[in-house]
Amino acid sequence: MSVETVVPFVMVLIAALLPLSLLPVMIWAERKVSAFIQDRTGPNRAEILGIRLGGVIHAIADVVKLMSKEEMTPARVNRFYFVLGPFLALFVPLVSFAIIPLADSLNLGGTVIPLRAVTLNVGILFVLAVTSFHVYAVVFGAWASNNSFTLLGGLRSAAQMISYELGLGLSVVGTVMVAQSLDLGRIVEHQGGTLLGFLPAWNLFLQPLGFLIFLVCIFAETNRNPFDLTEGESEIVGYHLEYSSMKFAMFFMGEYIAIIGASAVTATLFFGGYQVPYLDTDFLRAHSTGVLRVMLVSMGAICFVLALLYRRYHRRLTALYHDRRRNEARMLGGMMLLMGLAAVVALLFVSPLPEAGGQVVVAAVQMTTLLVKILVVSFFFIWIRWTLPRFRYDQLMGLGWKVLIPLALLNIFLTGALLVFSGRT
Amino acid sequence: MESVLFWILSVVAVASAVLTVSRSNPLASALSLTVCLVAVAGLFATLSAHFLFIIQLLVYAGAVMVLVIYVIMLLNLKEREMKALGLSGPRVFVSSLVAVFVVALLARAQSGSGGFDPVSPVLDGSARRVAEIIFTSYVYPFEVVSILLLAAVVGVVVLGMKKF
Amino acid sequence: MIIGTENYLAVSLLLFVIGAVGVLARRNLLVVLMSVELMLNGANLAFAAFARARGVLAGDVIVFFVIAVAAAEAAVGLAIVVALFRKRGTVNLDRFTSLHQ
Amino acid sequence: MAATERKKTFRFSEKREKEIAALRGRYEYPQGLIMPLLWMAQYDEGWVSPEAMETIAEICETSPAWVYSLATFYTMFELERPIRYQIQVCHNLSCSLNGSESILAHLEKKLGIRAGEATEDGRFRLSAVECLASCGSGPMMQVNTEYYEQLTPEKIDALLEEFGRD
Amino acid sequence: MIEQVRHLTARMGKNNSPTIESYRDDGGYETAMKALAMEPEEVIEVVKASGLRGRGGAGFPTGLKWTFLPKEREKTYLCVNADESEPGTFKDRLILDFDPHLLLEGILITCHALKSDHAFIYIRGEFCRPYRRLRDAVREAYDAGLFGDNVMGTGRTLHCTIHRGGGAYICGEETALLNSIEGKKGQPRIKPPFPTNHGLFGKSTVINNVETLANVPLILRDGAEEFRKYGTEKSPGTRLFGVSGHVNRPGVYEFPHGIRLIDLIEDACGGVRDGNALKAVIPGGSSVPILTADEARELILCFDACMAAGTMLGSAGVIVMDETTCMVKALDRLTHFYGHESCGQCTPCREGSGWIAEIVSKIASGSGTPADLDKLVDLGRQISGNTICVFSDAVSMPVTSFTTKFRSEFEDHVNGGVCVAKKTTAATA
Amino acid sequence: MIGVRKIGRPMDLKERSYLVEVARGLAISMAHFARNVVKQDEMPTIQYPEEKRVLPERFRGRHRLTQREDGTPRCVACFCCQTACPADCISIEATEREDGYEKVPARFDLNILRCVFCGLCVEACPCDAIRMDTGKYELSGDDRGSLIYDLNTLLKD
Amino acid sequence: MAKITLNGIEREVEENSYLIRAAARCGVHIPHYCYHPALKVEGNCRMCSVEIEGVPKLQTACTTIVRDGMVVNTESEKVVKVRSEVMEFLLRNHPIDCPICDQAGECGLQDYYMEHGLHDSRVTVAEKVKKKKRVDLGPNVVLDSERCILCARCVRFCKDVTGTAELVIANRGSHAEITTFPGRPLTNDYAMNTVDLCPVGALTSRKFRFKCRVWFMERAESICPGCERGCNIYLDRFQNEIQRMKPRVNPRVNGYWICDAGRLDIDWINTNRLLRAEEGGRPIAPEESDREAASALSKGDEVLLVASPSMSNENLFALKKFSEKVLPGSELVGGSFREPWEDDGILRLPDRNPNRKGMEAIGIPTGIEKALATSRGTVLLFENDLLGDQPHLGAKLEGKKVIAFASNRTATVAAADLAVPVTSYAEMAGSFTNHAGRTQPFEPAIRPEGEARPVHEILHRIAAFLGSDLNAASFDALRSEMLEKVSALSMAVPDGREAEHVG
Repeated sequence: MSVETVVPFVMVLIAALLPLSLLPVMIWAERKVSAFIQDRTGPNRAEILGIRLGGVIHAIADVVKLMSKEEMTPARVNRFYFVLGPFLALFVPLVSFAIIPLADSLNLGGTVIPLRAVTLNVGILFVLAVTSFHVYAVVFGAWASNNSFTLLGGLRSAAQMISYELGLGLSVVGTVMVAQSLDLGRIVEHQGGTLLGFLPAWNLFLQPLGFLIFLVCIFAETNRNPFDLTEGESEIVGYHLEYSSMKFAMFFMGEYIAIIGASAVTATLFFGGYQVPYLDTDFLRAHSTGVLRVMLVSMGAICFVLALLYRRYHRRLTALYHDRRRNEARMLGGMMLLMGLAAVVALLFVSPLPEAGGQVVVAAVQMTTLLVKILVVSFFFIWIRWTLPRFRYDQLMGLGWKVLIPLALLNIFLTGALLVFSGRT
Repeated sequence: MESVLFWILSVVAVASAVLTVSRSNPLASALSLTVCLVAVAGLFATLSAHFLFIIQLLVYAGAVMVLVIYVIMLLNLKEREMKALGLSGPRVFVSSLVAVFVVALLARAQSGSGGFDPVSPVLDGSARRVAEIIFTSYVYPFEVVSILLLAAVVGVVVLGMKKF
Repeated sequence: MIIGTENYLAVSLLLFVIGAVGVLARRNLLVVLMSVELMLNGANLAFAAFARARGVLAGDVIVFFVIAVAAAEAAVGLAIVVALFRKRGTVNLDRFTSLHQ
Repeated sequence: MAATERKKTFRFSEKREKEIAALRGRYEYPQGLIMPLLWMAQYDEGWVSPEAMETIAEICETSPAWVYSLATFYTMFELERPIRYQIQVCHNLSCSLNGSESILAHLEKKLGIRAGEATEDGRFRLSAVECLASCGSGPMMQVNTEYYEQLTPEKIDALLEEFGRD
Repeated sequence: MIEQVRHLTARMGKNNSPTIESYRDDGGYETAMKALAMEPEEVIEVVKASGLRGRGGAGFPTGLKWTFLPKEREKTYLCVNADESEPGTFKDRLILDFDPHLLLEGILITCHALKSDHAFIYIRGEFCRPYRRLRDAVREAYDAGLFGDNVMGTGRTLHCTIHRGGGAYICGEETALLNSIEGKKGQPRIKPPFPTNHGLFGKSTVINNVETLANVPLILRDGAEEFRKYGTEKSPGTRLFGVSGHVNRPGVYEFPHGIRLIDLIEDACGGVRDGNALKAVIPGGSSVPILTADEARELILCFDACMAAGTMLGSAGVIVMDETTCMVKALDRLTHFYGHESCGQCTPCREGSGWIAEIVSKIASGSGTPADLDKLVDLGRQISGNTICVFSDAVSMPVTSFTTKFRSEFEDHVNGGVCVAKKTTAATA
Repeated sequence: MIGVRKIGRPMDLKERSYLVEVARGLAISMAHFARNVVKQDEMPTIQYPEEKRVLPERFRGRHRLTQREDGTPRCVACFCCQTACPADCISIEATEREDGYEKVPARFDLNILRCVFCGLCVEACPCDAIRMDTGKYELSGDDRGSLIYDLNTLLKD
Repeated sequence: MAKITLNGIEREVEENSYLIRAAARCGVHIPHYCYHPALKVEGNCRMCSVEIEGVPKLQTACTTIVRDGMVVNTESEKVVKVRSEVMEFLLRNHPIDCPICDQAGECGLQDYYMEHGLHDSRVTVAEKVKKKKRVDLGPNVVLDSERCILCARCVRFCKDVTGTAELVIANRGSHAEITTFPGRPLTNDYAMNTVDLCPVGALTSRKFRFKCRVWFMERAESICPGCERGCNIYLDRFQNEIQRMKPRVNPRVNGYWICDAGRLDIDWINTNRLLRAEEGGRPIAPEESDREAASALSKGDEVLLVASPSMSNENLFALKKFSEKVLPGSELVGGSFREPWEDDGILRLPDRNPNRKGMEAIGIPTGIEKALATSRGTVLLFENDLLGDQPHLGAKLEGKKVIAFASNRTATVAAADLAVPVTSYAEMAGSFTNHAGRTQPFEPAIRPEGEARPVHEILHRIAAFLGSDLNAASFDALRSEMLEKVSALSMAVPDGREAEHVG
C-alpha cells in the first residue's frame, strides 16, 4: 500500500474521530463554562478511583447512564422515521468534517498528499449542502413522534433552518470571491501571510460583515442559543420530546458535533484554518527543528505550571475530603511532572529533522492550530449561549429575511466592488 | 470503481423512484424521492458534473424536498385519507400501458439512431467551467430564470396569504 | 464493464417513466408534484449524460436551469396545494373539479 | 358530695313546723319560705346542711338546686359546717378609716387563721365583711349576733379570752 | 354649736325606748288612731303636702309614689326597706334599735293609706340586735292588736311580716328586695313593669325606706306645715345624718335639710380628728361622688344643692376623710365592697365591678401601671348605664370621682411615687 | 376590558445594531467566567455532603412537637394546624386525659411526603406546640410508611 | 301591626312582640347571648342594647316591646361601642380555651368578637377569676365554668321547659357559676339541649367531646327515626361518619329541641353494619345476591313480605308496588317491632316507629303474627330484627327460607338464609310521616359504605331479574309516582324558620 492510498483512509478516520473525540470535551465545557459564567462550580462529583478531572468523568457517567436507561418508543409512532431522525442528527454533521483541510498538503518527494478526507472543487458548497441535510433529522424526529408539541418544534425548526441557509450561503460568497475559489484548501491558503503588515490575512478582517452574518446564521443552523427555538423547553418543548436514552443522546451528541463542525468551518473560512498566524507553511517547514524545540519547551513549561497548580489544589482537597478524592491532585500533579520531564528529556535529544519529518511536524503544528481555533470558536458558541436570551420566533424570521439576507447581498456587492476597484479580478 | 458506483446509484435511484410513486404515505414518498435525488446527484458526480452534483444536493435535496416535507407535515393527512389516495388498480393499468408504450417508442427511436458516443471523461463540470458558460453564452436565459424565480417568490407569498 | 451513455439514458428513461406513471396514477396532489420532480430528474440525467457524450457543457447549463425552474415550480405548486387544502380540506385531485364544466 | 354518703335526713322540729305553718299564709307561693327556712335551719343546726336544703326544697316545692343557689347567693348562710363563733370584722371604708385592718391583723395573729378561714376545732370563723352599719363607732366587729364597737387590740384579747372560757 | 332638731330621734336615749309601753307613754299610736279614721286619700294628701322625699337615697317624693298605684288593684303590699347596707350609712339601724314602734306606726298609717293589708319588713341579715328588737316590737304590736285581723278594732286586716335578708347589699334595690322576699335570688328585675303595678308576688307594691316611714306618723301628728317648717322648699323635713370617718365625734345627727356640711363636721361632730386638715367628704353614702375639701366647704346638705354640686345626698351617710387618708386605699375599700356585692346578673356589672376591684387593689398595692389607671378610668365609664339596676352606677360614681378629683395620687401610685398617707391608719394594711 | 397597549421604546442606531450591547453582555459573562476560573476558591458553591450550609435561624426544616416541662406534648389537639395545612398532611385524633391537661392528641400523624413546608401549621398553632426548627432537611426513607411521622417521633426532636 | 323605624327604614312589625324578634323578622340581627326565642326573657347579657329615640339610656332589645312609632337604631356609634365594651366584659374571665373548646367554630363569643369586639385584650391572666373546669353535670353534659358567660339559658331551659330545675347559678358577682345541687346530676331526658343552647363552650356534650372540630363538618337535614314525633334534625358528618345529631327548628313539630335518647342513637349508623350480601354467613357479590333472591321468589311458592314502619315512605311504596306488580301472589304485611316507651309530655311519643302513619297511608296492613303463622314459603324481612326484638315471632321463622334486608348485623341477619345490605336513613333520601300525618322529607347525610343500597333500588334489581320493570331505580321518579298515587303523603312545605340564633 502506498502512502497515497493509505493517507485518504487515515484522513477519513481522523475526520470522523476528531469531532467524536471532541464531543465529551464539548459537553464538559458546556457545563463547566455555563457554571463558571453563572458563578457555580459545575459538575465535579463523578469519579473513577478518585479522579474527577474537574468533571470530565461526568461525560462517561452520562454515557453509562444514557445507555442503561430504558429505551422508550411511544405508541403509534412511525418507527422507521423515529429511528432515522436521531441517526441523521448524529451523522449528517459528521460528514461536513470530511472537507475541512486539517493541514497544508504534504509534499513528499513530489507526491502531494492533501491532508483532508475529501477533495472537492466545490468544497464550500458541499458544506452548505450537507448542512441543509441536518434539517431532515429534526423534521423526521419531530413528525415521527406523533406528538403535537414535537411537530410544532419540527415545523419551526424546518422553517428556521431553510431561512438561515440562504443567509449562510450568501455570506460565504464574499470569502469565495476573495479567495477566487470554492475550494476550502484554496481559501485557507489564501489566508496565509499578513494584511497591512501586522494583521493575519484572515477573512475575519477581509470580510468582517460576512463573518458577522455567517456567525449569526451558523448559530441558527445549529439551533443554538439565541436561536434554540426548536428545543424551546420553556414553551413548546422540543422536537425530541419523545426520545429517551440513546436515541435522545444521539440528538444531543449531534448538536455538539454540529457545533464542532460549524466551528471548524468558521475557523477554516474566517480564522485562517490551519494557518499559524504570521508563520506560513514554507517558513515553518524551513525551521521545523526550531518549531519542534519550541513546542517541547512550551509543553514542558505548561506541564510544570500545571503541576504547581495541582499542588495548590491538593491543599484545598485535603481540607475538604477525607476519602480517595483527596489524592487526585497529587496523582495528576505527578503525571504532569513526568510529562514535563519527558518533554525536557525529549528536548535534549532533538536533532535536525529530515525533510519528511519536518513536514509531519509542521502538519502536526498546523493541526494543533486548527484544533485550538475550533475550540476557541466552540467556546464562543457556549459563551453566547449563556449570555444572550432567546429570540422570539417572529424576531428570528425577521432577522433572517429582513436583515441578514439584504446585508449579505450588500456584502457581496461591496466585495465585488472592492475587487473590481483593486483590480484583483 | 466507477461502474460499481454507477450500478449502485442507479439501482437505488430507480428503486426509490418506484417507492416514491407507490407509497401511500406522502412522507414516505417524499423520503424516497429524496433518496432518489441524492442518488441522481451521485450519478451526476460519476459523470464528473461536480457543479450539478452539488446543486442537486443543495437545491433539490436540501431545499425543495424540505419544503415538500414541510407542507406534508403542515397538512398532516390522516392515515385513512392517505390510504384512500394510494394507487388504484385501473389507473395503474392504464398508466402502465402508456409507460410501456413510451419505453417501446424510445427504444425503437434509439435503435434507429445507432448507438451513442462513449462518455468523455475529460469534460470537467466544475463550478468554474459551468459558470463561464452560463455567464457568457447563456446569460440571457439566466436572467430570465432569475426573473422567473422572483415571480415565483412573489406568487408564493401571495398564495400563502391567509385571505387567498 | 464500461459505463456508456446508454446506461445513463436507460436510468433516465426509467425515472421519467416512473414519474409519468406517478403523475397519471396518483390522486394525491403532493405525490403528483413529486412525480413531476422525478420526471424532471430523469430528463436532467439525460441532459448531463448527453453533455458528457458530446463534450459540451451546454447540457450542464440546461440542467442548472431546469433545477432552478423546478425549485420555482415546487414552491408555487406547494403553495397552491396548501391554499387548496385550506379551502377544500383535501389533497385529492379528483375533488378539484370546478373547472370541468 | 356523693349521694351514698348522705344517709341522714333533715327534719324541722315541731315548734319550727308550727312556725312554718304560720308563715305559709304570709307568702303567696311556697318558694317565698326558702329564706326564712334557711335561717331556721341555720339557727337550729349552726349551718345549712345539704339535707336541710333538700328538705327545704321539698317544703317549698322547688328543686334542691334552687335552694342551693339561694344559699350561695346570700353570704350569711354557712354551708360547710357549724361554727361556734362567727367573727365578722367590718373592713369597709368608715371602719377602715378608723383602723379596722390592724384589728383584723390582730385577730388573724391571735387565732392563727386568715380572714375567710375557720379554726380547725370549728370554734372560730374569721371573716372580713362589708359594712355592718355601725360606721359611727368603727372599728367594729360582730361575733355571732353581737356588735363589738370601737375596738382596740386589748378589747379583742379580753373578748377572745371570754369566748375561750365557755 | 348648732343644735340638733330632734324629731325622729326625740325618744332616743330613753330607757326601754324600743318597748311598746315606752312608746305608748310618749303618745305612740295615737296618730295611727287618728289616721285610721281618715280616708286613705286624705292621708296621702297630707303626706303629699308635706313634700316628704324618700330617705333611701333617690329622694323620690313619697306621696307621689303612693299615687302611682293603679286604681284597680287586686292586692297591695307595703315593703319596708330595712336593708341598710350602704357603707357609711347607719341611720335606719338607729330607728330599728331604739324606736321600732315609730316605724310600726308609720307602717300602720301607710298601709291604711295604701289600702294594703300586708307589710313586709325586709331587714338586713347582718342586723341581729335590730332584728331581735323589731321582732319583739312586732310581737308586741300583734299582742296589742295593732296588727292582725282586727287592727285597732277597726275590723281591718293588716299583717306585718319581717323577712330577714341573707347578706346581700343588692337587696337594698327595691326589685331585688322583692325577689328576695319571693324566695328568689336578690337580683333586680327589669323595669318596666314597675313595682307599683307588678311588684311582690306580681301584686301592686310600694317600697319605702325605714326613715321615710318613720317620718309619716310625725307628719300626720304635726301636720304638713309643721313638717315643712324644717328644711328647704324642695327638701322639707329633718334628716338623720350619719357621720363617720375622721371626725372627733362620729354618730347620727338629726338636722333639717339645708345645713352646711362644714357646720355638720366642724360644729356638730367636733371637727376633723386630731385637728388635721379636711381632705375629702363623701356626703351621701359610699356610692355617691366624693367631694374635695373645697367643694365640701361650700356644700349645703339638701337634695338639690347636692345635685348641683355634682354629687348626691343619697342616704346621708357622711364619710369624712382627713389629710392623712390615702385615696387609693379608700377607693380600694369601696371597690372591694362593690366587687363583692355585685349580684352577677348583668354582664358589665358582674365582670366590671370585680375587675375594677382587682385593678384598684393592684394599684393600691403599688404594682399598678399607668395602663391600669387608664383601664380603671375607662372601666368606670364603661360599666355604668347598661345594666338592669343602678348598682353599676354606684360603682362608677366613686371610681370616676376619685380618679378625677385625686388623679395625682393615683398617678403617684402607678408611677412609683410616694403615697401621701404612708403613716395613716387607712393605708396601714 | 382588557387590552394591550403597545409601548414604543425608540432606540438609537447604536442600540438598534445590537452589536454593542451584545458585546457588553459578552464582556459581563466573560468577566464572571474569568474571575471564577482564576479564583475558584472564592466561588460561593458549598460542597454539600462534605460541607454544610449554616442554616438561617428561621429555616423551615422538619417539624417537631414541643413538650412541656413535664414531658407531655404541648399540643392540645386543637386541629388548627390540620385546618391550616394546604397540603392536608396532618391528621390528628384528640382524646381526653383525666389528669392534668384536658385535651391531648391521641394520634398525631404528619405525612412528610405531602408536606410543602409552608409553615402555616406553625403559624396556626396557638400553643407553640409545633415547630419547624429542627433544621432537618435530609428527609428520606425506604418506604412511604416510614415518612409518616407519628406523635412519638415528632416529640423526640 | 305596629310601625317602627329600624335603622332609618320604616317597618311593619307585629304588635306586642319583643324588639329583638321583630327586628329579626325584618332581617336585622341584633347580637345577643341570653335571649332565646323559646325561653323566658332575662336581659342579663346586655349585648342586645339598642338606641331608641327619646330614651336616654340604651335599651335591651330582648326586653323592649315594640310600640308604634318607635325609632330604633341598632347600629349607631353608641350601640356599637357599648357592644364592644360588653364583649370586653364577657371575655374578661373567659379562658383562652378555643384550641381545646368544642364550641370553637360555632361559638357566640368568637362570632361576635370578630364582628363587634376586635379590641386588644386588656385583661391579664392574673386578673381572671379561676373557676372549675371539666365538671360532670350529668351523664351526657360536661361543664366548664370558666367559659360560662352566665347567660342562664340552660338554667331557664331546665326550669321552664323540662321543669326539673337541676341547673342553677350559685354564688354571685364574678364568682357566679352554673352548678347542680351536689349529688343531683343533670339527668333529664332533654339535658343535651342545654349544650345546643349554650352560646359558648361552657356546656359540651360528653359524646361529641373532642371528636371533631365543627368547621370540618357538613350537615344534612334529616328526621329523627326515634319515635313517631318525627323531630327535625341535622346530621353532622365528617369523613363519611355521623358525628352528632342536632335539633332543627320546626315550631310545628319539635320546636327547638330533641330528646337525648334520639340524639344519642347514632352509633348504630357507624358501627356493626352489614356491608356485603351474605348467603348463610358467606359474603357474595351483589349480582349474585340479586339472582339468589330472585330465584327464591320465582319458585312459585308462597311469599311473605314483611315491611317495617321504620322504612321510608318511598321504600314502603316500592315494596307495595313490588308485591303487587312483581309477585302478585305474595302477601305483604307490616309490623311494629320496637317496644313502645313512655310519653313524657314534651316531645317523646310512645310509638317508637317513625313511619307507622306512612305505612298505613300506603296501605300495608298489619297482622304479622297471623301472616307468619299461615305462611309456608319464603319470608322477606325488611329492616326488621324479628329474632332480636320479638323472639316469639322469630321462632315462627323456623323452617322457612328467610331473606333479610337489613342495615346492621342483627340476630335476624345472622340466622337468615340470605342477608342483603340496605342503607340506613342517614344514607338515603326519603320521608317519614309522623303521628300527626305530616310527611317530612330527609336527605342523605353520608355515602353508603360497602354495597348497601336503598331498598327500592334493590327491589328494582330483583324485579329486573324476575323479568319486570319496577321503575324504582330513580328516587325522584319513585317519589313523584308515590306522591301522585298516595295523596295522603303530600309533603309538608318546610316551615319558615326563625332567624338562626347563636348557639
